Amino acid sequence: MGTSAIIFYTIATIMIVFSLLAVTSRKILRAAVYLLFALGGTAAVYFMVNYFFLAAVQLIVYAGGIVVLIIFSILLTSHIEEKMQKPDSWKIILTSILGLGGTTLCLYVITNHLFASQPSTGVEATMTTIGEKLLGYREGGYVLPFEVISILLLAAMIGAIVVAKRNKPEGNG
Amino acid sequence: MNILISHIAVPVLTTLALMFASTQKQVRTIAAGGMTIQLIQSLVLLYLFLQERAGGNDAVVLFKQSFAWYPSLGISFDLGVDGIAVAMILLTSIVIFTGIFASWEVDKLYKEFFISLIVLAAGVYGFFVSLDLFVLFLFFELAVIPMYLLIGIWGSGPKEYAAMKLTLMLMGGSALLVVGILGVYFTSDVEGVRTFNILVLGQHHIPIEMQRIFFPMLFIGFGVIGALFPFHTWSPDGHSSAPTAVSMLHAGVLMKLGGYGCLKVAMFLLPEAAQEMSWIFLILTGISVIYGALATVVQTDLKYINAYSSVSHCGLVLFAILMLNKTASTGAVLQMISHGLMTALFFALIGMLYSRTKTRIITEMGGLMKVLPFLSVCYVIGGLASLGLPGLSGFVAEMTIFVGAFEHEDLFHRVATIVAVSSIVVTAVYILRVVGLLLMGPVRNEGYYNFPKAKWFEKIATVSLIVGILVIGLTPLWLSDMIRDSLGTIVDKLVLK
Amino acid sequence: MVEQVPLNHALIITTLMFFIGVYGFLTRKNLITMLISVEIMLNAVNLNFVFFDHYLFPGKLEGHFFSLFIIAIAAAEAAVAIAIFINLYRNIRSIDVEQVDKMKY
Amino acid sequence: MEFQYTIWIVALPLLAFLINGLGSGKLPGKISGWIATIAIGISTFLSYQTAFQYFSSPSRDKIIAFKTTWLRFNDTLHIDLGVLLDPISVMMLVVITTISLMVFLYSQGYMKNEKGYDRYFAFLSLFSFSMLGLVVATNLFQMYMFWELVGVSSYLLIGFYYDKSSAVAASKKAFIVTRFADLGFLIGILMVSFYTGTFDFEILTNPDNLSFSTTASFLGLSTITWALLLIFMGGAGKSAMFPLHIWLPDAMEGPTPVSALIHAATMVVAGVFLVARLFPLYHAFAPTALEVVAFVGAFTTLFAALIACTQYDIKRVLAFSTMSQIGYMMLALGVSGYGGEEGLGYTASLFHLFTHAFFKALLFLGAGAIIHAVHSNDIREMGGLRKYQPITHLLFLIACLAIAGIPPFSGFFSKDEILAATFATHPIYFGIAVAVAGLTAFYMFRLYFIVFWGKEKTYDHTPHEAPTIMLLPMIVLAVGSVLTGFIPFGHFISSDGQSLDLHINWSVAITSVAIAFAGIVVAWKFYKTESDSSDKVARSFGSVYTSALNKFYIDEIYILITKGIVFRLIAQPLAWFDRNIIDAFMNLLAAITNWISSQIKEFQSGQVQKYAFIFISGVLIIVLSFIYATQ
Amino acid sequence: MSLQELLLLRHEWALIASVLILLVLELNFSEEKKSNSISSASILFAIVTLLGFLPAETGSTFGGMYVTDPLRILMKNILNISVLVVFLQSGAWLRTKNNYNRITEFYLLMISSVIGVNFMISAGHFLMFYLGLELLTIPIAAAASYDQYKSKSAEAGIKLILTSAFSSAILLFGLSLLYGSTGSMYFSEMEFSTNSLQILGFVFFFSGLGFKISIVPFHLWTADVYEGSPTNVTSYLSVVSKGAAVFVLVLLLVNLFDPLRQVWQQVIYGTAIFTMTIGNLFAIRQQNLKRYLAFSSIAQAGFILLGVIGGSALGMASVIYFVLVYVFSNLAAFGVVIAIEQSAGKINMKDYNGLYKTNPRLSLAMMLALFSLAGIPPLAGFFGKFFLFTAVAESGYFVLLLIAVLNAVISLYYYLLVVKAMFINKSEFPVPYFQSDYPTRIALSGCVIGILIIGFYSPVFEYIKQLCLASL
Repeated sequence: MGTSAIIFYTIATIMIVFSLLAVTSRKILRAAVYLLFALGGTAAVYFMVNYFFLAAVQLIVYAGGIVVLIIFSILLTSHIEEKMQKPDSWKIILTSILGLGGTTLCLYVITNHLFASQPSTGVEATMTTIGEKLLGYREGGYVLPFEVISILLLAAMIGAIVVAKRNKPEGNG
Repeated sequence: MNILISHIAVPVLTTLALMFASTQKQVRTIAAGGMTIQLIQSLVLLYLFLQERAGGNDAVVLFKQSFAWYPSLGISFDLGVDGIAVAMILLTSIVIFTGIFASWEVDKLYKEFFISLIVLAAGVYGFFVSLDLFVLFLFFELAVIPMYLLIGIWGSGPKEYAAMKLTLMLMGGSALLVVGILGVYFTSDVEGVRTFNILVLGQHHIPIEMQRIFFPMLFIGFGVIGALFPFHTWSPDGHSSAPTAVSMLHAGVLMKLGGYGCLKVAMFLLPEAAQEMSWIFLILTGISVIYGALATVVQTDLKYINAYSSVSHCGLVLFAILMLNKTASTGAVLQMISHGLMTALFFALIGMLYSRTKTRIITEMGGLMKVLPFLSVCYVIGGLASLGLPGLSGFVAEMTIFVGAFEHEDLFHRVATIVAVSSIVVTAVYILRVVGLLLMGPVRNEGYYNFPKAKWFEKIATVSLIVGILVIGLTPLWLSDMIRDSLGTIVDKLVLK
Repeated sequence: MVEQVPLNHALIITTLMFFIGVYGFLTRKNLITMLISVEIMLNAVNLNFVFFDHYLFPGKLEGHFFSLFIIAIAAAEAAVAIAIFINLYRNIRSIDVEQVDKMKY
Repeated sequence: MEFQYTIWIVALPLLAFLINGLGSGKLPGKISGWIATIAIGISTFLSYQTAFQYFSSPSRDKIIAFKTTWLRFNDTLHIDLGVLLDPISVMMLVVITTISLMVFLYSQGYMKNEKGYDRYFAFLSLFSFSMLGLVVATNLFQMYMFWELVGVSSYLLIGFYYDKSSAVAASKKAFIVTRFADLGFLIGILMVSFYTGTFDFEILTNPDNLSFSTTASFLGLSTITWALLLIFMGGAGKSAMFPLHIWLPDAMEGPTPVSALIHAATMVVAGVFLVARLFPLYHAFAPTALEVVAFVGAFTTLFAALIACTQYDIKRVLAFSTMSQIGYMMLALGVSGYGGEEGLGYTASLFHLFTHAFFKALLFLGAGAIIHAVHSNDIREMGGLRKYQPITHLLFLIACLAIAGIPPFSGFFSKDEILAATFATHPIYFGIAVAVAGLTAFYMFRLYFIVFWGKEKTYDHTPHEAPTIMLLPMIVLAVGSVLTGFIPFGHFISSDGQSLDLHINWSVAITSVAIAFAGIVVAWKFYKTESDSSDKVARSFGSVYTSALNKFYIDEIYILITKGIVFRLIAQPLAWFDRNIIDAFMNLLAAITNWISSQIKEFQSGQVQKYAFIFISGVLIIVLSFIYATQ
Repeated sequence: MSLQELLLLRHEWALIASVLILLVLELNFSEEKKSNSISSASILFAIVTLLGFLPAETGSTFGGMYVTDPLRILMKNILNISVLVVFLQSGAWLRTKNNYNRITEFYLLMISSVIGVNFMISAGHFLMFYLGLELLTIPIAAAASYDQYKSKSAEAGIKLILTSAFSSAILLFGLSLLYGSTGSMYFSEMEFSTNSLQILGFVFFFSGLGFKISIVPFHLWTADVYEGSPTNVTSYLSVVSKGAAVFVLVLLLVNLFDPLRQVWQQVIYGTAIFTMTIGNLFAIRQQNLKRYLAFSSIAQAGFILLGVIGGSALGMASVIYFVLVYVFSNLAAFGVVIAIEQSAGKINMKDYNGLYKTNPRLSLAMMLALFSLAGIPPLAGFFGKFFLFTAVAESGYFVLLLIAVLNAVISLYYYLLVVKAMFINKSEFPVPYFQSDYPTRIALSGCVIGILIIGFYSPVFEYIKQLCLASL
């Protein structure tokens, strides 16, 4: 087992553990922090496969954006000290069964599948390539999605503002 | 314009005109006028039809007209009538004509009432003139659905329940029809072209395994509206809650769609299965006949009496159709017409009596003959027709059925016929029971003497129906021959094996 | 990495992560923690895309870009979701998912 | 076609019916009576003309005077309407028109003050029309049609006093009982037509033309026997044969002239006519059926005679007497053979039918005159009427003598032939017939003595003689009752169309006359003056008497069967079943749907997590099912 | 990249342009004239809709990421019309005090969502599809919680955003697997064979789309979100969002997933039965009309699946045709519900008692709409349903057909309940007479006319069928 493998498995373990913690921790702020670690782990994996740009985006958008957003909203809506109630145990049991079953099923299918590898075309995920692809309009170019996502972000922005902003309180419920 | 198209157009135009009418008088005039025109053109149609036939035109259907509608699906607006359809159209015209007069005094939402009624009639006409299964089915449902409003809004008693039950059961039947129709459409082996045209489909063979699946669907689908046991229970509730004209039209015409459909769609398109399975349905219809009659004997509500007796009489229609021969089928059509007229007469009279006595329970009435002689005599005539008195239409129809059914080579069929024949006694029992309790005997109530006599529109309604009953009862030959000639294509397929 | 870690192992990790997210989504009572769970699920998907891209179809970068866009969308989604949470919080003073059941049956 | 005018015999009463029926209540005065009477008068004249013309030619062939196809079932089976003339139909034409004319005339007096005068004559004309149509029927189905019409007119006339509950009940009963019998008739027709392929009398009554390919049998009897038995059932219903007789006594609720016409002289003999009409068929194919006819006839004649001895309602006595006499006719038909002397029973039966029509109509009209005078039907309220109604008395006596079979009145001749016919074939039937002859004499004279002699009762109004318009028909009928016996009947009517000389069988005649006299004497002893001797005798018979008085409880049995079994045990449960099982089943489907709907509402719990749970479970289940399926 | 190629995206450009124009206009409207954007948005969108009907080039561009053909243009046009109707019906609601300051935003959100719809339909690449799907959903989630002071509205938003995030995560997981097994996300390059992984991926993907269409068991959000959202948004969700998802489903199944036909036919077979039945069973017991229409739309989705299952040209055509009919019927029904909600604030079935007495026209429109949904002739719904049934029968699934027709009967029951309330039941306090604003009336009459004539005017169906044949 090579170094990268060891690193990978370590990161993987970290991801899984922190993910688990994120969905089980009864302190809500901690959950957010655990999420941050899990996301960070992911970014590390991206680094390992040389997708630096993606890793950067992961860190900036996810860790820097979403998690901050989440923490911000937690602060707005919850008492940080308060421990969350434990979910009903039947819920945990049922969900665990479902989750385990689902995992088993998916893994059964995935691991039994023979993935066909395609020969590499040798394109490196350098910033230039990424930039060209992102703005390319031929096959393999992503300018159109890029365009669309800008609209999406605009719409999301408007939506978030409209929903969250209160004009004169009416008090008529 | 083709006379068949105008048969659909006149009701449609009448409804349109009604939408712009405002006063009750206008509404009545338009409705009555429209339906009078309709009646006249139905008579013209009959005349033209007989002329054509006399002139040697022996095409299966006459006055054919075809407009492509959904060519890619093989749906076209195909019109054409044979003798059976002509007879049924005439029946419809008479019943709707009299129905208008029988509901002359409707004063609640009268405009909507007449519109719904005429829409219903339009559906019926469309059903009878179409040769395309899709169009036929369209008109079938079109005829069924106004019933809901007609019963629900203008009905009496537990009307919402009755209307809902009737609509759902009939639609349940038509649900089976969809399956059956599509089954026929896809399994008929027409060279590469799919079509809904009945005549074309009739020329092609459908594999017997498929027939076995779709025949019961089509037969029961149509049978529900023809009050096939055990799917008849909508009929007592529906009829008893419906307003007069609706009961008339429904029992008089709409229930006939069932028999007509069974004959011209189910039996015609799926003859082998019809032969194989006829015994099952024969038992059911046999039960209908006897069971309906027996159940009538103990009813006390006039409308229930008529509803159950309709179950019995309409059972006889399906019974006759299942005998798979020309004579019995002729009888079936005759019975449809005869029962249509009779039952319309009954419901009209029940409505008229009810408007005076405010009750329909026969044990609460009595001696009406003395105070309402005209209506009572009409009732007696209706009753006599119903129990099959010679000279009235019921006799012609029933005897044709019995003779035809007894022609059957198979002993089972003949035994079944004997069982069905015995209904004539039970019929006599309940008819006489009603006549005895309701019309005869001492006058129950002094107040009865203040009843208004029969009004002119009531007379028009009843007399037209009685004239129909008498004409068929006295001179049945032309009608019977007309129907008989048209049955050739259908019955020949059934007999060949 | 390709030579040292088999694809299946990588996929086992993402699948596990995905179902951990599912588990979280189904059990957490707080709306925000549910959102966190969704992010974990999306993260697993991203990893999946990247792994497939890297292991099987290197160079076309389709998985890479897909992940990129998913991240962006996740951000947008989170923003709107949080806006709605706050709106809800203002209305019912709670973001407990079990109290979001005024409409049922 | 020289007989074409015969269609008018049938058509004229129909016209009268239409005029009176449509104009009911609008016709001025009593004109409707005259319209009807004139119509039937012309018919009568034409009937006599026909009879004269027909019988004056030596041939007794069947003549189709008129025929038109009315309804076609298939190429071979069709209902024709037409006029068939042969000896029996011509004879019936004469009988029916004559009696009708008399009754029409009589009714003008009898019904003068009744409401519904127009209606009465309309119905009466309808009846005459139907009856005439029945006898001239060219085929079984035409006969059945008119048979039904006859039944309906009878129903209408019995229920003439429709505001009287008893009349309504009686009319209903009459119709339903005969309808039940007609069911047999109809099935019989269906069976016959199935085997023979025709309804036509011309073919059916010529058995040589028929060949059956069937050997089918049922319960040991061939199907054709069953068919003919069923047809006889129809006849038995109309002719009030046991056990289908129960309607006849009740039918006396109708106006008395109606009873005279329908329930004594014409309609009730339709059954006899039917059997006579199909006699060749019966004889050739179903001797067993004929035996049944004979048995039923014999039983009914005795049975009815016994009951007649005990009744107190004048019209009921006559009604049971009618039953008894028709039983005679049936008996004679039943024992008859075919052709020559063998066919004596056939001739005798129709001969008795002929003579009976006159004297029974006379009896009824006489009874009508009496009822008209005393306003009661109960003979216990009558007595000594000979003083008040001398002419009626005389006429009634003639009729009584005629029915009792005292020579030289007509009844003697016809009854003698019947007795002779039974004597030659079945000694037991002969014994019964003789006994009935005695009983007949007894009960008729019982009636006669009680009414006209006996002790005078106090009457509300003094009884008076009937008006001329009523007496005149009675006189005509009395003349008929006296004279018709001398007609050489066998020359006109016989089973095979060959002329048959009727001789009086003196040994039989003497026996019967002696028995009849004995009956008269007993009646005279008992009833000439009021005494309790009759009661004593009655008591000595004990339960037999009580049973006879109660008409052997047949009515009660019927009520048990109809009300108790058919109504309560079949119809009511069926109606209940329909509402509570079948209908409830349809409602149950709806209820189940609703129930399921409310049961599964928990799925829509409002909990997002449960939704998601179901979502992901759904996905996994679908996948799992595929994985499972592909393994 | 030529101009011509860019013009292929005409629908999208027009929409994006209208977003920008609205933004600019918004800035120029004074505080008092905010409501002007209602009319300007409606007019703008009407223009966009009309533009869509101009003859257009077809083809694909952006390296196959964007595909357009006459069928897709037709779908977009159908949806554009529905959106226009929704816009016309929204005026009254937007003019209420609470929304006065956020009118333009509403239109912006809606139009963004429509842009998503358009890209989703025209997607030639799963990324485009996914982006379209999200663009469709996210603004609508915001719009669902537009009624800020109603906790139900917030609840609806929560339920929508959470479940849709969850479902899109699942969908993405499925897509990632499909990507792994085919090596591409371009539709034109993906090759399928029925192996377990692809089945797994497909089912995950299908669930995401099924979520949008409200296929059982992915439907549970529907009723709650429909009930809580502002009725105009509900109407949009039930018509546009669902319609778009159906269109995409048809396009993808028939073309892209054709090799997996065996699989998806079975999936749809099962889910169709459940969808129809469960939708009906729940609809029976609803009192709140929005909820009622939600379950009705679930049942309708089940019927739609009947057409999809055939996977033939006839099936496709029947689905598209049915959606067209459904659009008109449902929008008419919602139009009435909106009108009454705005004027009387009533939304329960019993509030409709005696409506015919006071508001005959509205009642008639409602009746026609419901009858059309129930498939009663001569309304368009009858034709739509019959053609769907024809498509099922064509594939030989007669048992499924039987279940479907029986469900149609059950559905008739609850549609009649509302008819009964309006026409038969009596009420002491019926909704008083009122007249809605012109746009609403125009929209409603348009829908009713559509319901009345589409069925009779057969070229509509024939045209669709022809396009479907060409697209196979």
